Amino acid sequence: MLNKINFSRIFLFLILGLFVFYYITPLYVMIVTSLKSMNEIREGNLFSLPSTINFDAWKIAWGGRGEGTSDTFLKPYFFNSLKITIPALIISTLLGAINGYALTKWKFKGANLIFLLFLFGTFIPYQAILLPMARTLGFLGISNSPIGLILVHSVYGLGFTTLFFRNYYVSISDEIVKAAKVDGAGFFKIFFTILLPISLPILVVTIIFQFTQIWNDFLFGVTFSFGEHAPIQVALNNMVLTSASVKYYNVDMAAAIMAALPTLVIYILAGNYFIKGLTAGSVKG
Amino acid sequence: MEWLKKNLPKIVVAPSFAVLLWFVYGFIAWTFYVSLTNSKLLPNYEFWGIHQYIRLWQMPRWHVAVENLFIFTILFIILCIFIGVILSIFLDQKIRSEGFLKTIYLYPMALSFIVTGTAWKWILNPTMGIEKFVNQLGFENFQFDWLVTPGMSIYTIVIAGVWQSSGFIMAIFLAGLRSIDDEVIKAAKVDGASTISIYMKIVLPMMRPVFMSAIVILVHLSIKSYDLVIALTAGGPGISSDMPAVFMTKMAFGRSEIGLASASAIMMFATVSAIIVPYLYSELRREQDVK
Amino acid sequence: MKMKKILIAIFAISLVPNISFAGPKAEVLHWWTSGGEAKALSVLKADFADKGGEWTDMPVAGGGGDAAMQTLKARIVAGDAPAAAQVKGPAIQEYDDQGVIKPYNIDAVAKAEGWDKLVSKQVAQHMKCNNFTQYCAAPVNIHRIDWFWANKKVLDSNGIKMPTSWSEFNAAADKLQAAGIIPFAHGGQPWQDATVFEAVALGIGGNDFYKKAFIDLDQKALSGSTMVKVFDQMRKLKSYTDAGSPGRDWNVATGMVMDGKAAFQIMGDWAKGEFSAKGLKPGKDYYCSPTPSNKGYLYNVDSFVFYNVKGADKLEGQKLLASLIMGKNFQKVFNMYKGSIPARLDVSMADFDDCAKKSNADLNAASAAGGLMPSYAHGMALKGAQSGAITDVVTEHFNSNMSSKDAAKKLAAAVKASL
Amino acid sequence: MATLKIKNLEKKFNQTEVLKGINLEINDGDFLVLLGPSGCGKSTLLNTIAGLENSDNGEIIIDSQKVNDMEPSERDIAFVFQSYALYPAMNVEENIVFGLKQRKISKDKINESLNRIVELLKITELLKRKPAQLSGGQRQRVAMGRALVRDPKIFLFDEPLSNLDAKLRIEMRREIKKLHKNFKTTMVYVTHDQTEAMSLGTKIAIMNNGKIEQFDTPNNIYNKPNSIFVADFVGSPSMNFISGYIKKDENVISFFPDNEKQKSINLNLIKTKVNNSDEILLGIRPEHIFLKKEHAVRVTKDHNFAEIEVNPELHEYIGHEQIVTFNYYGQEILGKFSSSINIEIDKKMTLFVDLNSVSLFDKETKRRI
Repeated sequence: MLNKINFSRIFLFLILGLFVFYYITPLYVMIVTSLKSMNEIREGNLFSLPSTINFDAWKIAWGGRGEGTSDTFLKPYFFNSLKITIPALIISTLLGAINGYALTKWKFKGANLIFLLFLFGTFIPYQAILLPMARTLGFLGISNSPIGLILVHSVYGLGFTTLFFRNYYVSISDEIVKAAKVDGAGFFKIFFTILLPISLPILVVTIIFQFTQIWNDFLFGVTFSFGEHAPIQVALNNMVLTSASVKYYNVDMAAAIMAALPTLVIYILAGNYFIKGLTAGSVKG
Repeated sequence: MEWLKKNLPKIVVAPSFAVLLWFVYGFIAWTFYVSLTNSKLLPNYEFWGIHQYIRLWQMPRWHVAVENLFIFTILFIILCIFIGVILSIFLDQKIRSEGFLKTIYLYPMALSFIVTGTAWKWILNPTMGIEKFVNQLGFENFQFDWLVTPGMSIYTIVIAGVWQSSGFIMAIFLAGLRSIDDEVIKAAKVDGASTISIYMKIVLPMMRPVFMSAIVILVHLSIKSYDLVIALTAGGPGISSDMPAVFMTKMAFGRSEIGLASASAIMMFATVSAIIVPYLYSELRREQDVK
Repeated sequence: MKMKKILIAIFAISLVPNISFAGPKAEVLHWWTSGGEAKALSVLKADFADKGGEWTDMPVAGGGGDAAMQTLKARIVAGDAPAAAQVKGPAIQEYDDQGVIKPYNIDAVAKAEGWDKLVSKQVAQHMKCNNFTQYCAAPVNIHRIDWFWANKKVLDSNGIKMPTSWSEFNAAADKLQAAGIIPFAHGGQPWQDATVFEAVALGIGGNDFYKKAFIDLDQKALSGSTMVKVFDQMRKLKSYTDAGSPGRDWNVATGMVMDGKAAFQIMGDWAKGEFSAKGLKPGKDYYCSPTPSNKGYLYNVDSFVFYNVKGADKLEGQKLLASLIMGKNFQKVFNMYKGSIPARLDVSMADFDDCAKKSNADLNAASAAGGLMPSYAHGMALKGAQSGAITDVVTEHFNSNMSSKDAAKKLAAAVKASL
Repeated sequence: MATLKIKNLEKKFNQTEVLKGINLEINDGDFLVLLGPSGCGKSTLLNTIAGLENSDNGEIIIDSQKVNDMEPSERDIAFVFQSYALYPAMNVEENIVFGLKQRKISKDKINESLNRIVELLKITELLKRKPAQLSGGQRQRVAMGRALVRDPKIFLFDEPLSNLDAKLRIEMRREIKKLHKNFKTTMVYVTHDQTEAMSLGTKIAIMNNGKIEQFDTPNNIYNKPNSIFVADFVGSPSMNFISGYIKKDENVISFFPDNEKQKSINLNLIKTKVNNSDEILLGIRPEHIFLKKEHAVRVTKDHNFAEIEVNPELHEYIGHEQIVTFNYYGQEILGKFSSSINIEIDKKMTLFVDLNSVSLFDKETKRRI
């Protein structure tokens, strides 16, 4: 009996360990490659540790080689992404919160249909709206500007944020709102003094989700922004694709880690919280 | 004033709703209309019937893209769910280092597909990556060049995609497992069921809604998969790893075939709708039943 | 109060770009990002700056211009065209058809400077819009596409001469392969596959065949037995490439030839820029010779097209840019870096290298013999939809086990569907 | 303190009618209990009175003022919810004074009211706590405090005790009763618990399926139920219904239970408007069934009782009482007796039924005859 338990325990840890290997390998390879020199990369193998830790690739990925226009590096695009991500995140989260509140706590005729349309909107393939969006941005005169991308991300984030807040507010007793109505509080008063103070969990989930979505976006970035206005994922892709007679894998990897760093840090800091919130909906649903 | 007070909730939702109607449904309608025109570089609003759809389905490249989408979607779903289920069940066995393991299984989700593609492109690189590593280990004849082999490159996209998304599926299943009423499992234990049969016959069947959610999320991810293909293979070698999402942008912005591109986008939209609409419908029904 | 001040400030800032007219302005979209190209372009940038212009660079790397074209079209669809973009061939007229070039801002410059006399008629045709009556683009150069580039050391040590027929090439390649050298350096990207394909088609099929297949889009030529032979040769070439070829950039392939890892590459004469950037000399370190054909010459004229833009500063920028591009100095310096020959006829070839001189001589000979052909692979012969359809099949064949017969059949069908 | 009048109130949710013409009228100081099974519309009626839901038709009049179009906060009511609905982010004190603050009442007055309530409910030590730190009973108290502090015209309670355990429920019930006794405020109280209804209400409205079945004093509701529904809903164990028919010849009115042709119950002394061969249900409350004839003779007025022969089948011991199930010609009858009496199971016996307290119902209309 004891043996049997031990055996299955060992098997369990073997499988779990194997997957640790699968998930961690790419990150490990990225990190060690980014710290090696090109010579070491050519001569050594994928997994070998760098002989000396060398941050040159990081410096080049961040600030370039100083070769002028043919030089691509991430620094300006990193800030572009921040400029786009933060406002879009705030706008879509606030609107989503108030939508979720209005749709659950002030049920009016058609509220369910409206929610359904929001929900369905989150599933559409973006290819179906790419061309008219390009036309619209051009028409508004905000194509190829951070404002354009802020608009795009706010609009297409709205479905998700509304969904999150709606699901959260559905679980909060309607009676609280009724009590506040009897007490004489109005629509906004109830939202700001009663519901918002208890929305921290879902706020965190929404903010992390939106940040990750917007930061990691490539399709909108590559379609609606060009050259110096591009967000970081587009810049990373350009950098990796840029023709040079030598491929600098160490610089590519350093750049990739840089582009992933903000979301990675957020994930490590608040990941568990985030997963809890995110999975709650799909498990219940 | 009274009117305003009464309609305030509607007024507050109205801007978002208007934005939604315009930017989602209006745009889809626009795209649908353009798919019925002979638009080239710029939209042209002269009605042309379903010619673009006929052209689309006559294009070998579109067939490649659709076939790849099927291969990718099916493998992606099966692998993600398989890994998700296995890992979640194993993690559910009161593992002491659960928190640590979860963090590792889940971090790829925080990475963009571009980063994922960049990393895997390097690892799967046939001259410098895994192949070289294994060769150096002494297996000189080892070959692993899927990335550059037509017909195989689509599977590298599966590998990278599964790597990025399976952790999240694991998390969904784990949350599902934890939400199952303990008493059912206790009852089964009292009845003398083994751990394996408890999971196979009782727990997993109870997680049907979780499976449904996971499948919908994964289908949705796979149809949208554009970034990963671009970063990993760019649809190559040749067009062998093309996918509808890549096809659409190539046609729209590479070939000046806006009409054709719109037709392909509408095909994607129709595919997603065919899966999502029944799902949402059943979800909504259930929600009302619960009430 | 404070809020109000801030608002005013924001408003003022948003107005700034409209008030300030600094001088000629141009936003230029191009894909010349690699060493030789970037150096060549910087000549133009410097000239532009000297004349008080403000140059906004929009380099879009990747895919031999595919990515740049994609970006450009996305901008045009958004109604936000740049002042000038690196566009060539029938695409220029295609843009004109969509009404994004009118009113032909640079035609006045061209007329004043007498461009009709400065470039050949064939080149001039490519630059004109409005039914080939008004200049809307400025030519930069003439590239020859059908070049063989080879490592001299590798060839010499294996006793191989530059091939003058395809069978000679095949024999040489077999020998090299046996010696453990990659015979054919190739970057497996669709446009590179197409580049090789058209060189082979011109060589094996001949001038008339090329014209019928890639200019007239004749169904018989596209599906006929000659085309099958062309595909056969493509299959052979594929067998001469290495495993890492798919997805590789062209200059990486060129690097393989330079390093002696590989022997041959088929690539336009911009490849020379890579050789010279490393300080290598034609005839001494490497060979350049046309791919075997009967006095054929596949050309590609790089040009900048000038879109309809608003604002005096931008219009000035376009005019200045057009004038500079056609300037004698720029045409010479740029092309010496780039590897091509000037589009302008009155530039002395004396300072150019042997490859360029040969290109220039061949150009005249081919022109006389009726072998001067626009490159389909580089968008000089066909509109995007048709050239794209051809490339789809070519690249699919090259990267699979498809038989040559099937490929020819598919080619004809794809072209038909794209019309 | 106010009167409340409801005239012909109707409400629909989508297609389903939830309130089908409700009419009610209570006086100042009345304690109205809305009693009924879940889904009968009692909570909807309460919400409509509060203005939390709109009616489609009819009038709600508080103190001779029609309030249909007024906001909840303008109706001068207070509402105590089933889940207490305390604001989670606020502490007890903030919860209690929130409504007063909304009404822009001066700080001094707010403090005065707060102190009064805090003393009354003895919750001084809870003031700085958040709702999550309170026990169920404490939350209930705070919820009451939040309602009381406003000193409204009408108090509305929506099953305020249903989330408490049995002991606490009885305690709080008495406190509410005391509050009503002291303040004499008009109250409307929704519950599905008949004991609560009986003990608290001065008036009870029994609701079923969107309609009021009976609106009366607790006494009448219990003793003179209008319908089978009311009779069945009130009382524990509920009233026995014996199915049978009337035989009326000459001056004798007899009730024959189903399956029995010989032995009948004489209903002569009850003045009823029954006709020959009417199909009826004879309703008897379990406590109106006696084991001994002397007992029946002593208790029933005019010796108006009937003897029935039954077979005891089951007895349930519930402490001070026992409930015995008898078989009466194939129909079940429950009787409630002191637990000190010994009844032998499966031994035929005679029971004595107080006919003054029986109710007759028309089988067809289910109404009282």
